Amino acid sequence: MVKFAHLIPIFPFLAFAILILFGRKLKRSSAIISIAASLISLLIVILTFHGLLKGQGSYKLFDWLVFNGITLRVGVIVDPLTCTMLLVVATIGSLIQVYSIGYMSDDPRFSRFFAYMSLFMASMLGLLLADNFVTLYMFWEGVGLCSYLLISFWFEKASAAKAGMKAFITTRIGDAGLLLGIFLLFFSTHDLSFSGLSAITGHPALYTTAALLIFCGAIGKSAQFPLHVWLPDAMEGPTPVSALIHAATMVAAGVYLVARCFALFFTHQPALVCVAYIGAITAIMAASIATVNNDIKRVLAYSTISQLGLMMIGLGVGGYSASTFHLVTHAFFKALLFLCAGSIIHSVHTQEINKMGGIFHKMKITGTAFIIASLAISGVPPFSGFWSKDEIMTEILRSGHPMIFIAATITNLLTAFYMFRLIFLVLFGKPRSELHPHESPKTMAIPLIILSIFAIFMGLPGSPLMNNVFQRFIYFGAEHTALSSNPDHFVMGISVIVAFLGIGIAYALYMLNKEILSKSIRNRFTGLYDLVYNKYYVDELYEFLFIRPCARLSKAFSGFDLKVIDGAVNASASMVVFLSKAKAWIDSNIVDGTVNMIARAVGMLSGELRKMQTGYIQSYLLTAFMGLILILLLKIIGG
Amino acid sequence: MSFPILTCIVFAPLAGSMLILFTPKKNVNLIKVIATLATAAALCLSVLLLIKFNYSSPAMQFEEKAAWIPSINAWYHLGADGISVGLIFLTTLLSFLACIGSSGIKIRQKEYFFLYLLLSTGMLGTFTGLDMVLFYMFWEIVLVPMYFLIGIWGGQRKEYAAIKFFIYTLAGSVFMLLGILALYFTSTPHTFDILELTKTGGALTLSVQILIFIAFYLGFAVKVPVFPFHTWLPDAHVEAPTPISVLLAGVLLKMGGYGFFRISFPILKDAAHYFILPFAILGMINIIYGALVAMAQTDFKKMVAYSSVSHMGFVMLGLASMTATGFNGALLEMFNHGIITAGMFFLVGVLYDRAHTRELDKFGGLGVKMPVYAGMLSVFALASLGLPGLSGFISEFMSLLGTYPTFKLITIISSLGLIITAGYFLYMLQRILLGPVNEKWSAISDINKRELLTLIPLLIIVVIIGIYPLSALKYQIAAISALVQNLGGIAF
Amino acid sequence: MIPQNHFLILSAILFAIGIFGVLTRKNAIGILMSIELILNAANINLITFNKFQKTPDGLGQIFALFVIAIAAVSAVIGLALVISIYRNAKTILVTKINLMKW
Amino acid sequence: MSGLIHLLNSHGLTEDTIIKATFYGIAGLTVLFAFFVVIARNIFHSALSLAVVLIGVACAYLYLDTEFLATVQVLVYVGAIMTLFIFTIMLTADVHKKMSLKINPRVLLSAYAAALILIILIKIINAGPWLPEVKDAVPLDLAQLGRSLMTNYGLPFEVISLLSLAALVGAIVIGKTEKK
Repeated sequence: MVKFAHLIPIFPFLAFAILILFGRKLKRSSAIISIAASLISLLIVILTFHGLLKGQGSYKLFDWLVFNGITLRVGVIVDPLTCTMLLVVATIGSLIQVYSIGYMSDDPRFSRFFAYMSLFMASMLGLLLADNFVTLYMFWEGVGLCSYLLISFWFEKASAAKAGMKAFITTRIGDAGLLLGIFLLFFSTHDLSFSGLSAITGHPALYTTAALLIFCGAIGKSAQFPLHVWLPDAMEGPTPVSALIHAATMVAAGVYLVARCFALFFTHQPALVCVAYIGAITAIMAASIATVNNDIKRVLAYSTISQLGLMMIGLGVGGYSASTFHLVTHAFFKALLFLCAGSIIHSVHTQEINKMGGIFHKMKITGTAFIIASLAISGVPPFSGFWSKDEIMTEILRSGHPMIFIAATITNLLTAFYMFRLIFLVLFGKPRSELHPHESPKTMAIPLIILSIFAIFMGLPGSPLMNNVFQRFIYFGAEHTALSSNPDHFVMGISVIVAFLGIGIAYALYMLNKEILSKSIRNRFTGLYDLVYNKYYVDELYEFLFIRPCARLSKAFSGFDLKVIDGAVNASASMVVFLSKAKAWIDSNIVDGTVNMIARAVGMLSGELRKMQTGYIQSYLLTAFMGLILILLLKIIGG
Repeated sequence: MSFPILTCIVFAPLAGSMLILFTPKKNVNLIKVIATLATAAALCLSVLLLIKFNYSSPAMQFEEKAAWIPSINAWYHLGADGISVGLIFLTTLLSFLACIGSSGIKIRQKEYFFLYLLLSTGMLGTFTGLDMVLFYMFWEIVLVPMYFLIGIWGGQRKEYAAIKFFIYTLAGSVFMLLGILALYFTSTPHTFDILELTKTGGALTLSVQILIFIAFYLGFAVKVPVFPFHTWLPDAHVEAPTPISVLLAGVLLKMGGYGFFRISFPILKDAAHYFILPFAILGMINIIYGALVAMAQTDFKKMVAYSSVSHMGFVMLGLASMTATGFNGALLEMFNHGIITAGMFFLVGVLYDRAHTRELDKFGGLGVKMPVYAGMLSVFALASLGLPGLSGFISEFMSLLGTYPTFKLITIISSLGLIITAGYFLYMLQRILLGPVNEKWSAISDINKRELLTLIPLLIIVVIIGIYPLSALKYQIAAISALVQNLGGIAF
Repeated sequence: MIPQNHFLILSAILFAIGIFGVLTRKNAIGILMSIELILNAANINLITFNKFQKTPDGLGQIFALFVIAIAAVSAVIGLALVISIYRNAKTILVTKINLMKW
Repeated sequence: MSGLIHLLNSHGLTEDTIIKATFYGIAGLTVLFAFFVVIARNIFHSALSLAVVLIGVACAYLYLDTEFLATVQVLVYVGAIMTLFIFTIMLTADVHKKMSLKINPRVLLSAYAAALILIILIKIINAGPWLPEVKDAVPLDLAQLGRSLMTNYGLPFEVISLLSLAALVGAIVIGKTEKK
């Protein structure tokens, strides 16, 4: 049944075409078309999954490009990694589209939104199925295009348009790196398909740079350290967009790319280590910023960046199956988080968490879903997040990178802290401004429920309870026999302690003292500690060791992040604009100038010559005569 | 060939122009009908040409040879091979679409359409002519009508632009004439025929070849606009009426590139090898310089003009690679750029007809008022910034890929150009379509049927080549590999 | 006898005066007269060479005859022109006649 | 003529010096009047002085033993051409208006040029090693002149006649007043 795999991206693409051409007329039913298309592709994915279990593999389709001697046969790749990713993308995609019926119901360009959503589904599925770099790059940019279109969907808002452009250009910078990596690979191996990657041998320096360049593409797309500035701004788009694109699928494409080329990375250790360290830096930085941020969607955005950092760490330390497992679980509970945030924003119409509070008892379903998802992401045992994070932590420990292990633990702690900070500030406590939350309509509630079920049980396949069937399904190189031995209780213990510690701190800070209502968290943050300090002498050491440096660190980081990197980006933009203005000036003055100057010179010269023509015949005769004399003189002198 | 298809293609527009001369000036519709019929005839014939063209053989096909000026051994020799068949189709298609597009011309239609058809004959002749004298004659024929078309129906500074265009190109073609004569006298049986010269061209000493190459280079470089000679392009574009700037950008720029493919590279092999580094550097400058200056422009049409300079930089880059991929990329880039820029200029024309201004900052939020126009503009803008899945990406990708092994650093810098291109196109899109609606244009009407008719065929071609590039590549692969073998370049 | 050089000097002087006349006279007729002067200077030369040098069957004289004929013709045409200019432009001062000047 | 010569001889002047004296006198006169042609303020005076110059030249021809030419000169030049000149002067220039000859830079320059030419010519004349003078050149008699004119130089003769006819017709056409 694998033979129909190439149909998967075609159905959403058809839906896109229909919606674009006849969007206006369809109005409400456009949602049905796009959801139907994604459901059909989900069905085909399940069939291909079934086919894969029976052992069918990837296959070639047709010649696409010919380079005189090297014909690039385009094909479809069907292997455990792609199928799981297909499953994740298809299910989350369909659920979010159902959700966005409710969310986008009052939007004038309803059909245009679903058109872009199905285009995104098509390119994302296409990206996963591509079996060579060129088609992957094509869908890669297609996905970038859709994120641009959807971020700046409400393009009346100037900030949305700017954010969209920023996203496209920053990812485009990463893509330029990817393109160069593809050139380097093609130049040395004359073969662009992924299957050829494992056969690469010889001159390691060249292939390490190729791997790093490809990772550069991943950095751009998955918003890792240097190129992560666009993701928080991408929250300008509608929340289902953030949920689907900027939480579950597209940002994971970077991790998928690194996983897909893992053969290349694995044989060149320096590239892998670099991946790990970049992941670590991103994780720590993003998590610390999240603790301070006051916009619910930006907190989730930073948390996505830090979780992606975690996945990169997993890949970096060689935990191929661990990071893919975390990728899958993260996709589910992060999408759930965003959708809950969406329904909260939909009902209270604000994103500032300081204005929220005490929403739980009015929005029961969203509340519980939000709590489940937070438990999952913080790594509390029964939930999926715990198992996948635990896998990564074991991999880190096994690979022997103490520094990274500490960073990962701190990240997990911070994750737990800011997630529950959100819960306590948003759901519980007293409402801080006059808002009248109401439960979201059914179309938004049902996807929440389904996703929370996933969030709870998605962890099991990878856990020892079902003897790591996930790891056996997706593995790299030799099957991980070591895994089946007793699970590493030490690591499990640490992650549980860390999770509860985070929750405790959040609880201590936000639930116990009731007066922290009006002022914003940041400036009161320090004031709060004096208050807490008086009550818990025990906390003094703890606060000194951890909270204040962390607050300062996060303030420094967010400051750094805003001024330096954003500043650099804007500075380069204005420098480029200045450069181009200078060039335009040069162009019009120097190059054009010389041409006009020559014309003026000729005009001036002829002006002078004109005076010779006095109009008197005699003066002409005279000049002629002088010429005669001159010749005679020359003749005589010349002898 | 029993039926002289090439002569018919070349001289169909000319026949139309003769007919127009006889029609009275008053009934403008008859003139328009004749013009459209003439260009349509040329288009159908060129489609027939594409169908009957067997793309496996690199040799010249549909050859037609007749004695023309026996005394100097100049023959009336037409032919089409992999290199020129695509460009012939491009010319006929754009002439047909621009002819429909030029129904907006209000004054002196009779002269307009007469000159227009003369222009398209000149262009077709240049791509099919295989005899130097014939090639040069058609090359000059193109100049005169273009000068008048810009000079009479142009914008404010039309005279300045027309004169500048005319003198720039004429100066270039004078050097080209020197080159042609040099070739004529150095070839043993004193021939003008390009095919013979390709065989005997290699025999010349390197220094002679270099001189002739430079002479030809000056002629073609002005047309391609390579960096120092490009200042005529923005003025000519800004002042030319829309359908004319479509032809100007769509076809005239390709004549320069075609010249390199047909004359400079095959005949003067050693000189070509000698000059690949300057070619690559100039190509790179073109890309980066064009992109940067385009970003600074506030006039929509000037921006698109500079973007043409930047895209033609890829053609130069592809030529410098001396590899089959690079050549294929360069040739396909010429075809794709022709289609995409033609579309862009039509869109500029649509906006100009409604708003009578081309200042980008004056627009804003048109996405709401003109949804179909917004869709079209975004597709063409994305195609020209090289979004994969549309035709712009394929040719740029192949040019860069072809040049990578020989000039690593230059390719890297040129691929940075991709980012700047993305930058200024999106910045343009943002200024026109996105952001708050500028109330000045609240009553603006969306794109109408006729304008849409000119854009749909271009859109279809852009998407087809983007998704399945082999459809366009298969025509030129045989001819390009023959050229590369001939040049002794790297085959991959 | 009078040596040949003296005749030549006489013609040279006449020639120089003729040139000066052509270059400075404002009146068209003045110029024509100076031209006659120059032609006569040339004639003197012809005749002196005819006498002092060995010239086959009086070639110098014949030539001088022709020169006189030509001079007559040129004078006729010149004066006719001057009259028509006078009729149109009411002046024959060369400085005023500059219709042809660009 | 011979009586006059005897008279002069008696005063110790040999025939030769007399001829020389008269020649130089006449040459001086011609040069003087030539100057006068050029710088006369009244065009009529310059016309008359031109007549005198022409007669002077005719005498010079006599000294060169070409009587026929002298007579032709006097007849054609002085008779025909001078009368033409005077007619045109009468027709066009109003004789009484004194024409000012102001010394402007151009006049000076042309004077300088003429003087320069004179010096150069004289230098050439004196420097030139002319062919040996033929002392006893037999003066060409008229019949022989006529015969050579008709035979060897028939063609130029015909051309000249044609030319003068054309000039005749041309002058009439130019001179004709258009019928308004």
